[in-house]
Amino acid sequence: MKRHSTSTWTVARTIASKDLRIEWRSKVLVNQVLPFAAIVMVLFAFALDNDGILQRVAPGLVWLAVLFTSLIIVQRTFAIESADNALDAIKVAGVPSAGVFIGKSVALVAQLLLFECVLVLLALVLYQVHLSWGGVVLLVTVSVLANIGLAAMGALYGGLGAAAKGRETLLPLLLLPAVAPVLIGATRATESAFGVGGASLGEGWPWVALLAVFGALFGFGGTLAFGVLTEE
Amino acid sequence: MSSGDEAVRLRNAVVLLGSFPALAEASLVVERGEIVLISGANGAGKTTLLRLCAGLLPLARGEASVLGFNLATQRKEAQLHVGMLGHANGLYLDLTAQENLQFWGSIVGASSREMALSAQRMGLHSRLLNTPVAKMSAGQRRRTALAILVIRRASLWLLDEPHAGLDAAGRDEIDIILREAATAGATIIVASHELERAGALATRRIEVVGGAVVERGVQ
Amino acid sequence: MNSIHPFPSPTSTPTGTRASRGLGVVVFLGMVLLTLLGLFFTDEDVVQGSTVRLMYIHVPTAWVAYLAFIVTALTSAMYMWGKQHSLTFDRIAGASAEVGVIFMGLSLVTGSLWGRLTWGTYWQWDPRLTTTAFLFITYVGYLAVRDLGGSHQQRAKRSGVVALLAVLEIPLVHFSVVLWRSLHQKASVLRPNGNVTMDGLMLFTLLFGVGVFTLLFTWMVLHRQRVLALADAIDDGGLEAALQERRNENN
Amino acid sequence: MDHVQFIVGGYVVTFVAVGVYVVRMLRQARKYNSAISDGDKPWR
Repeated sequence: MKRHSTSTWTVARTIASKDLRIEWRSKVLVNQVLPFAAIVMVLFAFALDNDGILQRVAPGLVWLAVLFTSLIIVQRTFAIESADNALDAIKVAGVPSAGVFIGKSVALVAQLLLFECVLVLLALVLYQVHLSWGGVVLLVTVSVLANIGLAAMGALYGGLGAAAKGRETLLPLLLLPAVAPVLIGATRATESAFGVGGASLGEGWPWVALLAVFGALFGFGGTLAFGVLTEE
Repeated sequence: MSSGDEAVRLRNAVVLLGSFPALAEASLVVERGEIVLISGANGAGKTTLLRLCAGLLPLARGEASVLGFNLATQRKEAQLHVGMLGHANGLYLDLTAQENLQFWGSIVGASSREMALSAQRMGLHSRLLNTPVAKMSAGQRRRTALAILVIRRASLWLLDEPHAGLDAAGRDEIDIILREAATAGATIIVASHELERAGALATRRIEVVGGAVVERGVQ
Repeated sequence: MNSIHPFPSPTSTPTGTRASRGLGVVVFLGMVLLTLLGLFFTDEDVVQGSTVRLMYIHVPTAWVAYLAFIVTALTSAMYMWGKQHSLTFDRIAGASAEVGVIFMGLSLVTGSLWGRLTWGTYWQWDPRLTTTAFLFITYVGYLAVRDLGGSHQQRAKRSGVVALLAVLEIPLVHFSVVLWRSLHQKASVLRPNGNVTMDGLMLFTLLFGVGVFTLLFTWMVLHRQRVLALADAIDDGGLEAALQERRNENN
Repeated sequence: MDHVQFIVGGYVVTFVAVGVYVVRMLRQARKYNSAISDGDKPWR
């Protein structure tokens, strides 16, 4: 008659696939957030107004746009939960909070990856940067690792904001300083991938290690901390 | 906790919403298998009482245990056996009823047969099942939420105004489901304004006044 | 000169004790002496000239700021892993972070005044400066989390977790900023730390400043923590009144 | 002394900021104090 606790992994998988299905269905990301990211890239071009500079700073602009977009995506991923108070329903079910955290983070990683692909393509077109095949390999590695860090921190502080109702404005204040290492590491590595200022591919890989450490540390830390930050 | 026979035991429970004591030293014992009707004015603390039993609100003072689990220390264990239907339905509006059911089926480990049965019971036929929740009426959403509640197979059911927004057929269906659950051994606590309908079900009535529990006798 | 009297008459403060009053007097006299030493009694530096006088307050404020965040981290850990989950530790953590934010702000201000005189600009993207700015924002965020509301225990748990996360964040921020600068900083700025030769009195003044500011920090946290305890007690006392009022709804 | 406004300014800013904080803190303490019995002040 009675149910048993579902495993953390089942919960994580269920939550992640549910989130992605909702995004696929609602098209909010594609119809609203993606155009936002694109216009940010275009506005950067107006603000800087010089082809030479744009080419030089393209990697930084791509990752700044990712960072701003991630704020919106994180807020959106918790808005889904609070629209009809599904967050409460999940809590009442006694679901392991580590599973919720991992599920939310995995879905965020996937969404961020989509945005990075589009933003890099835009940079190739709008800012006239070049990308070799070796650069693609580096860029994909960088993106995946950077996303793990971004998503973990985003899910953690986004969850805190959602639990403390009406205080969603806390997210940028907590998230942006914390993910500075991701911005620095990913930007420098992307400079190598784009070959900006004569940077070679080899210079990019040490930054990958920084991103990996960051992702591992906060992926793990977030799994432990999420329950405390979001419950009661 | 001493006795496993009690579904709910509150002793001088205080629950704060901000600095407001929504429950002010409420005491209540509910035996297993009872169907308890909670009445009371708006703001008396009915919803807070249910949310405390569901482990959604922390206890500021006093003692609270549910199904033998101390809510202060064994909240997650208690929650595995508690199902709640609150004012909100807890559904994902962009997903269909079927997808919502499947999500919960996967979370709680229900078989697809069980989900289909439950959907059928709540009158969710196949066309409705494939409608996004956002396009459903209030009553249809309520039925979907109830279907999910049924597959939770909880030992303690907490319902906050379950009849709200339902048509006559839906209301009858709720009554039948609650009776069945009680027969199967579940304990049910219902907060409702509709005293005659819910009262017919109940084995006992209590009233919440000013954040405290007042017994209104056995039916 | 700096004639702002930092401490109102200590005899009438409800959070004071005999010991804290004594400490307060020592701190006040120490501050006066530090000011005299820093502005008048010490000589100008051979390299830096008079700007070295800013160092006597800049270095101590920066030191106290970092000390404050170490205290916050330690007391947060003591709250989290202590058997009793004592709110005193949580309040010390909060008081220390608050005082730390003030001193970090001051060290950024005095540091940029010094930078204007030495580098010719208020701001350099120097790793230490950049990390300090990030630390400042991080703890402003921490204080915002303390303000979220809920029960005292909930506040303590949440902010404790955020403080411990910050302890993980800061070394990573610092490390990545150092790496960033070491690869990109082509022009070399004047790095006075390496070639300053301090005479005995100057060195004494600097160390004396660090000592006095550490005592000031202790005094401020001691009092602030007691004020927070009073505030918590008022909250709890308000509960009794609110419960009584709620009971009266019965009739 | 060169740059006297910068140097004295640095000292003044520091002492004023600390002073304002301390005065506000102690004023708050006095306000709260009347509402709390000495039993809730373990340092007494």
